[in-house]
Amino acid sequence: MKQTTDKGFFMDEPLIFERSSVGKKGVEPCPSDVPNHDAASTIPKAFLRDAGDVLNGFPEVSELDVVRHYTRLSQWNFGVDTGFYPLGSCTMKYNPKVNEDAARLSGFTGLHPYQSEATCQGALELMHDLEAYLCEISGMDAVTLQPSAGAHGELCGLFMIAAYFKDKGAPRHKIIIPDTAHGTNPASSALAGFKVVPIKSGANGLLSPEAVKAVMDTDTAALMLTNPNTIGLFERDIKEIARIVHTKGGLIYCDGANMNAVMGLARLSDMGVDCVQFNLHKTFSTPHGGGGPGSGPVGVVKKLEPFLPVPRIRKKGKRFTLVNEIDRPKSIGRMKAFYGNFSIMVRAYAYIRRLGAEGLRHAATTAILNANYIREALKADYQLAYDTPCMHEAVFSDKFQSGFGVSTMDIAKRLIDYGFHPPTVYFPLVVHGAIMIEPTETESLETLDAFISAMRSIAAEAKTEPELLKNAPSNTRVSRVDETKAAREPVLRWRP
Amino acid sequence: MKQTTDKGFFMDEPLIFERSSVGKKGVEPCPSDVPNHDAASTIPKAFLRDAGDVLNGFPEVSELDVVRHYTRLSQWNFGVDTGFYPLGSCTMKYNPKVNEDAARLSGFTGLHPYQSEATCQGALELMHDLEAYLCEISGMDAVTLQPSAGAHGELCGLFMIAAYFKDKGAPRHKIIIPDTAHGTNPASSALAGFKVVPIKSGANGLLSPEAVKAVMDTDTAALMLTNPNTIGLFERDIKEIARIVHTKGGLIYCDGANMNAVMGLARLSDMGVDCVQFNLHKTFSTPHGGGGPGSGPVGVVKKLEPFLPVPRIRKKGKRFTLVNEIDRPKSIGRMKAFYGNFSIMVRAYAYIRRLGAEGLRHAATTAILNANYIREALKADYQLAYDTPCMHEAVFSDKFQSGFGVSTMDIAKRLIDYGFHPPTVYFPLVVHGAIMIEPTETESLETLDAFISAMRSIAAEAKTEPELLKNAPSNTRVSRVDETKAAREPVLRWRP
Amino acid sequence: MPYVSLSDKDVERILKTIGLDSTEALLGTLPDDLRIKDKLDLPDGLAEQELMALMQGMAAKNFPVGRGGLLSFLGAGAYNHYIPSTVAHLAGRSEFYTAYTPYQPEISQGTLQAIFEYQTLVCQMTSMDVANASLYDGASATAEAVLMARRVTGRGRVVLSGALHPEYRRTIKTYLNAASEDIAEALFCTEAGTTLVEAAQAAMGDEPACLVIQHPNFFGCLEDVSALAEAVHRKKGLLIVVVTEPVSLGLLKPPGEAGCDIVVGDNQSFGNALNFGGPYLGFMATKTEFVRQMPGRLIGQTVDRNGSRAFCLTFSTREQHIRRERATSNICTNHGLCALQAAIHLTSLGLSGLKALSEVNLSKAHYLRQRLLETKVCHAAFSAPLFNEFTVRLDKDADAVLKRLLKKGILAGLDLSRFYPALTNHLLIAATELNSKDDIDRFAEELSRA
Amino acid sequence: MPYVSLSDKDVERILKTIGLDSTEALLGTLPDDLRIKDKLDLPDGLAEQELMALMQGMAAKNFPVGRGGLLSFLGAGAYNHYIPSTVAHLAGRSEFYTAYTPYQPEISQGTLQAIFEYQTLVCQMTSMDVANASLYDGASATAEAVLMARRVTGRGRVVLSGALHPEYRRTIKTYLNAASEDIAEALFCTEAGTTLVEAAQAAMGDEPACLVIQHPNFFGCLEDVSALAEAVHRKKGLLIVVVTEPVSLGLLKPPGEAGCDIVVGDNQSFGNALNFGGPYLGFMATKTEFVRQMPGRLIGQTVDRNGSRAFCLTFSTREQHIRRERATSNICTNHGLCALQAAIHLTSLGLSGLKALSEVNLSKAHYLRQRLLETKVCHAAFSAPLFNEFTVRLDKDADAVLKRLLKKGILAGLDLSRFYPALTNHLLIAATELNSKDDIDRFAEELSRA
Ligand SMILES: Cc1ncc(COP(=O)(O)O)c(C=O)c1O
Ligand SMILES: Cc1ncc(COP(=O)(O)O)c(C=O)c1O
Repeated sequence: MKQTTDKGFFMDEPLIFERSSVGKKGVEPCPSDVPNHDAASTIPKAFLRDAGDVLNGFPEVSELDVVRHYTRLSQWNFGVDTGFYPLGSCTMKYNPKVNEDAARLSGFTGLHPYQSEATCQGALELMHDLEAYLCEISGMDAVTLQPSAGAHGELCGLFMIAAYFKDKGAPRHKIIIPDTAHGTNPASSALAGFKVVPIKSGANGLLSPEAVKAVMDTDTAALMLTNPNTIGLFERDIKEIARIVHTKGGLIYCDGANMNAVMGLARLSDMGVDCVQFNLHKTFSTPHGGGGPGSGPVGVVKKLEPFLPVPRIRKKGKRFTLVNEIDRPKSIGRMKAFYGNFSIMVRAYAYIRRLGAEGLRHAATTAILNANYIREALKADYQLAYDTPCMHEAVFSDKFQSGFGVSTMDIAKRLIDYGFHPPTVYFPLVVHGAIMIEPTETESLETLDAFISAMRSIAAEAKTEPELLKNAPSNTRVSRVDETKAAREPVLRWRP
Repeated sequence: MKQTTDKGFFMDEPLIFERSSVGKKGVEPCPSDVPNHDAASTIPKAFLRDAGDVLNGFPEVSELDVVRHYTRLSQWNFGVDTGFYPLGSCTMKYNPKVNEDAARLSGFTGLHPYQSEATCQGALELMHDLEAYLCEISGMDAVTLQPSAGAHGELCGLFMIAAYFKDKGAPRHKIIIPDTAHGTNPASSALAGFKVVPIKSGANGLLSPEAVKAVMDTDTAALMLTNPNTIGLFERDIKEIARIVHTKGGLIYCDGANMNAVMGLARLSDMGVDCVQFNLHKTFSTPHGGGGPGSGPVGVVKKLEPFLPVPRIRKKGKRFTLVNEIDRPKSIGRMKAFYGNFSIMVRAYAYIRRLGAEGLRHAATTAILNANYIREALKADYQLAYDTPCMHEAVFSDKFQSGFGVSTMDIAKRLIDYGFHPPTVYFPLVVHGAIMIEPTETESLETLDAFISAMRSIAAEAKTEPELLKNAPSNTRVSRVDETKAAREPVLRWRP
Repeated sequence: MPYVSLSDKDVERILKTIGLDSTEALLGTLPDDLRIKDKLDLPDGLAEQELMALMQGMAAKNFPVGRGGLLSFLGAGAYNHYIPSTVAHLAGRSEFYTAYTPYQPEISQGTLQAIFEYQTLVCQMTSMDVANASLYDGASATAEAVLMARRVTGRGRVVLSGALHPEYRRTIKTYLNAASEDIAEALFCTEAGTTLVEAAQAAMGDEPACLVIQHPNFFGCLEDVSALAEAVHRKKGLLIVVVTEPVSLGLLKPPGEAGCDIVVGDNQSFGNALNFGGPYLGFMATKTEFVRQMPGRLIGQTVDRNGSRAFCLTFSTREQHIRRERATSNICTNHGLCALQAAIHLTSLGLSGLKALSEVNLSKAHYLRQRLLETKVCHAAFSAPLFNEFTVRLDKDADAVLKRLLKKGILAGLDLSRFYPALTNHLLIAATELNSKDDIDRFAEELSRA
Repeated sequence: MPYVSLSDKDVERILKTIGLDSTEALLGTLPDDLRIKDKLDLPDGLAEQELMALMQGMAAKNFPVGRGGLLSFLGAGAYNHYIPSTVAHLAGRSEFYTAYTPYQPEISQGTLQAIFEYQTLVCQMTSMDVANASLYDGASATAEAVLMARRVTGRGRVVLSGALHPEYRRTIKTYLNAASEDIAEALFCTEAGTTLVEAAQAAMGDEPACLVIQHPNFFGCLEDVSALAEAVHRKKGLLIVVVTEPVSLGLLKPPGEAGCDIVVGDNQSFGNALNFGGPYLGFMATKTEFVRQMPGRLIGQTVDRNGSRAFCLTFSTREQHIRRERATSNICTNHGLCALQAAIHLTSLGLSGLKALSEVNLSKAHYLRQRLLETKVCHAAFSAPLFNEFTVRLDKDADAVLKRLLKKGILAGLDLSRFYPALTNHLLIAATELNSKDDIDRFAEELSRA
């Protein structure tokens, strides 16, 4: 079975503001059943909008206008439900529908964050148990669910690490980060007040104990690595590296974005990791929402536990309760208001309960299986970045193709013509024209085969018909988008 | 604003059976928590499937396979949410989302039809009140909600009419039906055991009292008409016609499919109608579901009331209860098991409550307004079937175009290229190459204008580039479909 | 006004185009004496928020089956099965549910392919050659099958098993009343609970159009389909098998392999909630030779102008819009979305899932039956084998028992005296995968106390 | 195993291709001493049906706000508004929610156009030049705004109004802790309930980076934004206005017209359910001149190769994936779907709907306040004008009153002593369009009895 795309028509659709017409009404709110309060009677005129103010062109459209607008827009989008989405590092696995149903239960959606604990025991229990599951999966001693995304989790972890050294009376100022790291790693480190010390990965794509040893010192708070790393390789020497860092009193922060490859197979605690964030919107199957919301819980070993953000959830007998800063004097405080992205936690909780230990292990194993299948099948046509079996993703370079004047971007765009979302491109930075393919465990062999066949065709086209690639995509609603113009002549909003 | 379509790609997708691969599993049911019962221990082997029976190629696919399959299929479809759907006689108005939410409340979906009355008072109240609203709207004395669709309602009404005459001891055998009638009218009449007596509408598209008088006799059970009729015209002489029929002891059946044009403006009872079916999936905004389910309640005047199907809902004090055949000896019995398409009733009920009397009237008025706008705007380019102001739909013929070798079908298919669902075509049969346009009240003026502009362009193309029409649609996933081959070489199922 | 997309300005522009100065003038086409002078007497319109509160209030007056609601052991033609989450998500895609019947195949390939697949799934489960797109429900589908059998055989006499769902029988009688009431009933064996072959034979007379049986029958008993097929075939009539619980088809020999000519029934069990009795999903499958006498929509495979595979409605010369009073049926709008939902449920289950589901239902019903019989408060009413439904005879007053159990939140079954006056204190009881062992044990315990 | 699409046969074929004979061999890349020898200690996996029952059970242990649940007058940064049905139906389209951040614009125009429109809606409501795609929530957005103000001004001192949401203040402190804790607090006037201009001025010192105020503030009081703007502008610092209840923007003068430099806040009120505190919708809008210091994703309009309008992520040189440790923020995944939901809610309301909603909220809160004050059990705590939230002082013990009202199913408000020890027996109380007159009257009655 070959995956192809067919011609089809998309409905054209203007901006909602261009659909607007004076006096049209949509879903009007419920009329008031209490006496009307005249704003001007209690609020100074200067605090109020001018009468007749039309909010700068705020839309006036009908309910059907709205429905058609967003229905049509949605059809211009490609999601996991549309097709294969091998976006490396993003773990675009199937987002189970049952999790969506669970998250929409009114017993969850209708909870106010400040309602009394007695009235939200189910929610607290769910959070408490989810923390416990993440501890079990990672081997960490404690978990906070507060951060909103992976980067937020990194920041939270780094704040704790800073606080830990400050608390010891010996603040440290540096974080070692390998050159393969995701951009959020150095950015989070800087935001947390650290100086970033870059370190090169070896020719085999791995971090060497020697390289770490060479830069590790007593002003270094932590080494921040990703395992499996962003090349899809397991850091074999992680235990030794951790020993080196620990010897100098430093800590190991692991970017847990790639946890999908190890859950149920290996525990971060055994590797010497002290702090890790989980990306629930990757490993634990919650959808990405076209750019969030995600959730980035952080796991820590015992010595970092006092620094976790507040509130903490405690089980006292059969009751669940929230512990605040008064009882947690070393806490870094808060990463945000309230308790984190609860509805994302519901989905992750549901996922873990559906799979159980065996299911998680099986998912990780299958993710590795699928990635190695792609790696093997494509290595004749695309240059492997590193010639070792991979974990959950396979990284290629554009070396075989660049000679034909064809770039990684061209390959990526051409894949769209074949009906596939492109892989992650140009990341990690250490690989020339990187093509990072993460198939995940939820894809069928038929899909993998169709993707492989498309990639092979594209490799052939690169030689014989490079124009096909350069003009790609050719069957989408818009052709290649001019991103330079967007930055040079910024239009960041509609204006009347 | 001009409505256009854009190029876009659809994902190709085989039959689900072609996606199947041995051993793949989808959503496995919940494992049993009771002792396994070996079928062969109580059921004769001859009653059981053979071991290893694979049900003739029954699919074996994963959950993600299923999700992608139907997601992709859906994208090949055009619905009201996609765009303008001026399918005459079908009243393709906006299907409010809130009605879908209401119909999905577990307090409705979870009711078993045989649970005791005390446990489903809300459902019975809703049905009781919906009957009352439909009575009020139509002026009928009683309504049954049992029939599943318009045609089912017609049949139910005709059964009652037959029973009525039988009960009087003077069975009648004929039904008069105008030539403009929908196909279900004669088909239902035949199914109910009647002989159909066709009658011609006049040159003005209307039924004349004289024509009715000429065929009406004492063996005629009823005249079955549609008002507004299928040409979109109001039968001005309906009162006189009813008088003629009633004088001979006959009844008036009104096909209520076009009720959208008169709700809140005129009552069928005042016109002399004795029996009418409502198409909740047209007038009362419930979605069509790509071919149902609908709901076809039937309203009757007092003399037909004893014949309504059972059960009937009665309010006794504050309780609602079901009355069965024992207490309704003249009932025709049942049109189906249970009580009708309840979840469709929920939607219609919600619609009526949302709009109220004023909203219904406003909807009808706006539907007429929109239809007349289209009628006026297109009459220079397409020949009006009848030159009188219309009600909710405007009917044109292909006379202006047929000279260019272009058919109504070509015009219809070309509209697809412009992003519109075609109108109803070749119905009513009395109009040559009929093009029947029903815009409904929910469309915006911008949409009507875009449609008008497309129709005008097509009229121009018909003269100058008829090939454009004949080759249309040109931008859909499949080009014009060979319906003749489908009938000549029938393939009605997939086979392994 | 809700759902109307014109502003006042738009209305003005339209009126100007038409050449009228008010909407009142527009309504001039309506004879004045027919106009409603005042407003309809209906409750005032509601804002969406108010409407939703109203609807939640109406729903809250009910006690639905399921978590937090009633524990149900009711079946009798409406089964409480778990619907996979995929069904609502996918059938809830608006391109599917806001479309009309797929008259324009070029922009309806989604519905068309899905229903073509559904037709195939029905054929696969029943082992028949061809299935239609859908009919309203099991009862009306059975009535249509009887009419079809009359057309095929050119005969009038119709024999209905007494163990066919009483509301199905009532529906058939209503449908036939207008034409010819040549209907006879074949008694069931009060010991076995199944249709008596001899009784059926006797009722058929010499020239039966068809014999209609239900399998599993209304009492939950499995019929000897082959034996009954032989009996009616000997007289050149057709055998119509009605399946109200199609989950059984994962386990039972398909009707097509047991000599059946037309299989009809209700596929509500797949993908369609209880919904207080509707919409459900009438289905019909038959042999190729009878297809032109079949009622309802049929989707066929064909090609487009480029030779690509495509689907469209076909055999419409059978239908009302072409054939008018000579059509095989008057059906137009059918139950397409219900069929889509069933298809999604079935494909989500897949081969192994369907079989497993069938087995779980069998096991649950047998466990339930055993537990109930152990209470000694009730006794097996019939001896025939069963699938997921069965009949018991109570020593006590059925009505009182049902009421007492309802107080405990249990819908204990259907009092059969409602339809069979002779079967006093008989309950028809079903179990599905949604009845847990704990639920069943609780039922048994409460019954023993009732 | 759930969600995995390979059959055993498929696994075999893959292994063969890779040249391995077992999946165990495949795991050889993992050092042996790091492998988990036995299974994780987690509950066993569940069938979908079991999972759904479990989740319903967990949900049923809560007492949510709404019909059949609790009657809530809680606000304090999380507001209970009616979400139009369009929101879930449209944002629930899987092409939206199963997509990643729109890195590939050619197949992400849906998300891109929708968020571009959302950015515009935020600008329109706030009267600012430019808004970003989203941030996590109001608190972290405020922290980001403070960091941004420091970058823009090159200064350190940050002054927070004491009437800024305490959890927002705590978040800012956490964010600044690592860098520099040069934070001061500006007291609020205990009589008016608003930020004291003089206190703010004093706290600023000579070179403030910014003054952060909330409007309406945490006590529900309206601040004199222009006066505070003037005060901070006089010292060449920036004014950051935090809006936690953006429904107020339908009625109140937009911050952009009152001299604000950066508006941040939470748009949860639009299209996002309470959800026990998240995900909510951090937003940020500012002036064109500051855009390059702004954190977060920005969607820009551009053209494709054929010159057609198209949208894409832009100004990414501000971001972590390009700029790494020199990025304006570390944010990557943001709250895109929440922004989509807000946009659908806002466009569904439209201009007249937003204004009407704002007015209804104002009226409800004033009616509620009047009814409560009439009970004489509580008194107005502050004199400043309010929008839909206000503070009262109880004559009785707040905790006891809250508990007694909870027994009646009423969440009466937030006990402010939780955050302000001095404000003993003060309750922060909100009303929205979801609190009916009857609800309000019942609250007042129960309060008078409590
Ligand atoms: C390796 C890695 N680390 C960190 C992140 C950041 O996670 P988030 O986008 O949830 O903030 C990502 C996500 O793209 C990632 O791939
Ligand atoms: C005028 C008219 N009458 C009757 C019907 C039949 O209604 P249904 O399709 O609901 O059976 C229709 C529907 O197409 C119609 O347009």
